[in-house]
Amino acid sequence: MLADYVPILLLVGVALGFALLNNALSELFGRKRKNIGKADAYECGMEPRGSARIRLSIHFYLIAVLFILFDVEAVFLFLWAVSAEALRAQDMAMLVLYEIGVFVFVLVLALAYVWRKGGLEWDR
Amino acid sequence: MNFLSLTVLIFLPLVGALLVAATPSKAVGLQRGITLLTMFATGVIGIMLCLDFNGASAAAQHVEQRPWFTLPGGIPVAYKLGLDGLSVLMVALTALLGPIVMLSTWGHIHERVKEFMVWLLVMQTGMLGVFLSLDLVLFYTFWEVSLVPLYFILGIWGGSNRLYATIKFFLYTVFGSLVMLIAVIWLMYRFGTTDIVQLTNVAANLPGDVQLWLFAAFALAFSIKVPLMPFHTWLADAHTEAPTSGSVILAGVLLKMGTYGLLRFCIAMFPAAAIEAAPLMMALGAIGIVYGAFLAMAQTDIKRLVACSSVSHLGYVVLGLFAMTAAGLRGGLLQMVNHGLSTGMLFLLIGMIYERRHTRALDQYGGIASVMPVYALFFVIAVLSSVGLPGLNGFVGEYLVLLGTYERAPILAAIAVTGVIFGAVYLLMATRKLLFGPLVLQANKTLTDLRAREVVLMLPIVVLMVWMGVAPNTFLARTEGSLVDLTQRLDRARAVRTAELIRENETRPTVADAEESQNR
Amino acid sequence: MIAAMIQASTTTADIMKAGLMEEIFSERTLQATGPFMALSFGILLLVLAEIVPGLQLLRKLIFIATLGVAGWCAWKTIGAPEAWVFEDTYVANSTTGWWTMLFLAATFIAWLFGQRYYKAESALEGEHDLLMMSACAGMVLMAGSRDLLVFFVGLELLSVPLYTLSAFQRSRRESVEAGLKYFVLGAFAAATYLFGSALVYAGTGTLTFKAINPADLGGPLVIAGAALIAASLFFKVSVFPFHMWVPDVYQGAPAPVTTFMATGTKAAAFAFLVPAAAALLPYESKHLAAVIALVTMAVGNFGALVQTDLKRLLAYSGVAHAGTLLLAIAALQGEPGPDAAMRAVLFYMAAYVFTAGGAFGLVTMLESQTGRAVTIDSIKGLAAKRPGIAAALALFMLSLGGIPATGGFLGKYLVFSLAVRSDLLVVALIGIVLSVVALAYYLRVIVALYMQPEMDGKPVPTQARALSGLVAFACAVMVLALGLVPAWFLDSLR
Amino acid sequence: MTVPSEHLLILAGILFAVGAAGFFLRRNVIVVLMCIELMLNAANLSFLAASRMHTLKAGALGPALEGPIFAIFVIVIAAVEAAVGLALVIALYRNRQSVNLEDVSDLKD
Repeated sequence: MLADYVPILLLVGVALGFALLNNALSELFGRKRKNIGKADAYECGMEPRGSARIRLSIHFYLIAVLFILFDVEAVFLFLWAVSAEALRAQDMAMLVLYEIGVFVFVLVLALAYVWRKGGLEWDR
Repeated sequence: MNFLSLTVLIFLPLVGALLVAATPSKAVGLQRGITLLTMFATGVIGIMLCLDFNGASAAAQHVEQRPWFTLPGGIPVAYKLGLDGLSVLMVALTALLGPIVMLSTWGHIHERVKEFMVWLLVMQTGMLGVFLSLDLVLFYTFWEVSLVPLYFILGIWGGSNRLYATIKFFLYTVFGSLVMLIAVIWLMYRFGTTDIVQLTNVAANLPGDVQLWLFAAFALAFSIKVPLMPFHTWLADAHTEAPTSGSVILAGVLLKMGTYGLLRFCIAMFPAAAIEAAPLMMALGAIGIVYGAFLAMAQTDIKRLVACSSVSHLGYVVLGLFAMTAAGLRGGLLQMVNHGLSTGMLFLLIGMIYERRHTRALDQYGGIASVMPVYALFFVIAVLSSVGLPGLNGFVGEYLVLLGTYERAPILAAIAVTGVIFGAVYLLMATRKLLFGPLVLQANKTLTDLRAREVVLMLPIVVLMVWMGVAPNTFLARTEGSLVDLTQRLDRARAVRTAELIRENETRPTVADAEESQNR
Repeated sequence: MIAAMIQASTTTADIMKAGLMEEIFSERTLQATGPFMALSFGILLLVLAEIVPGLQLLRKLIFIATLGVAGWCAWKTIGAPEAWVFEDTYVANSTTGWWTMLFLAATFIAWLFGQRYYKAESALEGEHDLLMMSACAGMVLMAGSRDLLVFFVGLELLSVPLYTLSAFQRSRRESVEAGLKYFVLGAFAAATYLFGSALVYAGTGTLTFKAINPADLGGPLVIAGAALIAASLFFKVSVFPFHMWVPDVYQGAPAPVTTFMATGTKAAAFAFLVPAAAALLPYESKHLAAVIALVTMAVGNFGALVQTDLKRLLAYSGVAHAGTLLLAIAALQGEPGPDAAMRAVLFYMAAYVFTAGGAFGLVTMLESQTGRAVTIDSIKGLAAKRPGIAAALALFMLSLGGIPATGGFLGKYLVFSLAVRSDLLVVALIGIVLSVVALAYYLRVIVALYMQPEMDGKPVPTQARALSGLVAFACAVMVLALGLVPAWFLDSLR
Repeated sequence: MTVPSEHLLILAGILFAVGAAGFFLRRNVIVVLMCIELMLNAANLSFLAASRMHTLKAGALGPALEGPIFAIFVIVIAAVEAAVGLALVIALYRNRQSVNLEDVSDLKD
């Protein structure tokens, strides 16, 4: 039973070993020249300026959260999608279409609400 | 509908309470007027109902029954009222004391009069309901509801230490009655009815140990209320802190609810268990008598003294009831009324003197008989009735109780007699300190004697005291039917019990049998 | 919309089922889901009211009308025969009808007391009403569900708005703290519930109570799952050891929300706890439940003894009441059976909703009038200035303490009679002793109201708010009605 | 090779335990929320595992779909809770400049 997992274990072992081995080898044989250019953070060639911890506008998070919400709601459409064929087989396609219609209508209403409340305006 | 009905009797005070509540809080006179009128009407109706009562029959009379609601499990709960030999005297007493208490409030209730009147009237409804309800749930409801008004009366118009006394009183009693509640529930679901009459008939057939448990549950609730010896501590506090009218209600009626419960439930419903427990209860009663007497002797506060004396007097009641002989039961019932009258009157008198001098310490008085002769007269009457002077009510009750006790347990009777003597001693000593001797204190020289109102409100009590002293049968006759019926039940239970004992003896192998088996 | 999802899910759940269309649009289904549908439409209308400028003015009207329609639908289910819909995942009968009525009442009470309560957030009252109504819809769904998934949807539909509502006063530190605490623990409870139901599903192969094969119940997966589900529900009804959040959240949350939580949430969770326990819990759990009930009562009562803040005191007393109700759950496994337990719990909660609702409501009013927390000290001598308020509060305290002639007494009576009948006599006795302890602190409140002089420098505004006073009066009437003439209610349950 | 469903259940249990442990041990609100998400996903995994188990069971008529459906609901709810939770965290940070649960202690006996 658990023996089935041995290949996975082997794979993990090989991967780890390979990575470690390469690092160790480069440590051993690689020649090391130290200078500032190597020491500081690498950012597409240009040297970084300013702190990495700048605060973003709250609207950024707001938009992000709204996106997640509406995005995830789409998952309910999958149920419909996967079973559309079978539903048509027993002529319930229309029924479920109505249901999805209701569902989408609710989402639209929610979107309208967000819009009305200015959740989508960027500069405010 | 019939105007002479128990429903009217019970709910008339409640209506009065609502009327009073509707009045503007400034109109003190109006409130007092309404209250007095209601109380008086209630009293009249109550007395008429009791006069109309036929004591020869054991059956409940003036019965009113309507379905109330049905509990899950299909158990009908009824609104059932009825008057019978066990309750008739109590109802009469309650109805009579109502207006008297009301009159007494003129002297000492001056602030928040409206609330007080409301609570007083609600109290009356609750107490009458307890004595008249023939349905277990209804009884329990009234039993608990009657706590609340007294809780407020003590807590608002009480003395300096009132909050402690109030909460102590409330928690003590509620604890008892909640334990009773469990027994009530058990009974209901065992027999599928809450009708007290039916339950009284069927519960007697329960096996002895079950009866004993139920008896214990009910007895706990009632002995806390009485209060019986180990539970008596709340009483003294409550009495000392309560306003006069509160004490009168407490001593006059509320404690009787306990003894009444002992009689109607513990004895009538579970006779076998009652016979089992009788020695214990009687012993507690006797101890209460003597212990209360000693407590009373130690008191310097006259009101506390009377409070302790009522512990002693209620000991007689319990003693008589649990003697469970014809004489004992009658004595017990009568003693309930006696205590209500005499102790109630004593509290009234103490209240009157307190209103004048604002102290209850005995050493603050002395010799006031010379300035307040009428007061002294009434006080002496009350004391004499309380110590059981022949010719007054106290004597009849105590005599019957002792007689009944003697048949069952001569020793306890002897102890109780010593209680009588002690009672005479401390009450008469108190009287002497209070009324007679030299009139030294300046404050006492200027005391004014009783006013007309105060005399009027005590006259009926005095009349009753004499009446019950010389012709107790007027009152005992009304209880006759029920008491005879009760004694028969008890005899039946005793017969069953002795039969069981005999059977046990037969089954137990004797020495001879053992030897035989060895020889074989 | 949730209903739409459920339909979607169930339709896909077993495609082989024919005639689904007829079933979904049948008279039965519409009647069964009526209250929930009405509330859902109400929610949509409220959203619409936020979008379309003019409709703002109609908001309160929409709210009341929706509650009214939902109540009417619920009323129609009360007399009607039991209706199981959506493959037995949702039921409508007299009991659920009454539960729905109760939730609507709780919502309405909290909403009325909430009027004119919010000052800084008055611009957001539309959202407030919206959230309250969705929470109410969630409760309705919870009460009717006989399926782990449907209940979960209802649970979240209730919880998520409540998280938001508890933190509604964004600028008040306490409010936000209460919201966060409630949210963190609530989310944890939800996760626990989910894992539990997953285990039950693994063990039985179904999420619907009716479809569970009793033979599967003994299995370790099912027992573990049932335990986890029970734990999460215990959190919702604030049973030991999941009660710590209650006092903090009740104290911190805006008073109207506290009113809502104290009455509605608990009721809804119990409405589902009874059938769930009947379906999942094994008989052996009886004594364990009884013990937990006792411990909860003890914790609640002794916790309340030392409180001075009235909200906290009521919160602890709510914990104690949850313990008492758990006695009914324990007795469920005994002789009386689930129906009797359901009736007792329903009656108890009915009395509790109006009692606690009224009490919290009055606290709400005093708080919003005086602008500071309501403590035992601050209500001293209230009887002299506001006799009506004081009388109502005293009545509610007596009812919470279970004094006869109030609904609280009859509820306690029913629960304890269940315990006695399913031979938990000792438990009942201990419970009795604990409820005496409870009386001690209820009396403290009455003492403060009637028997102690007003504290200096803490004036209580003398004029009551007409609306709040009216609602409090209505609650008091209901409490007395349930105590004195319960026939109409008890008979309709049979 | 096929992994037996029991193993998936065990894995889910471990994940749930890890999440719960983190919930009780960590003090940073964000981390706590992440732990809750972990627990939710553990529930999802066990739902799917269970549904697989019942589908592969002998004599099962059709696929057992309750599991996946429940999982989808859980995903949505997880998103909702994340949204509310983050909003609360922001509100918290606004009025006490900290997202550490130990600092959230105005309310206590």
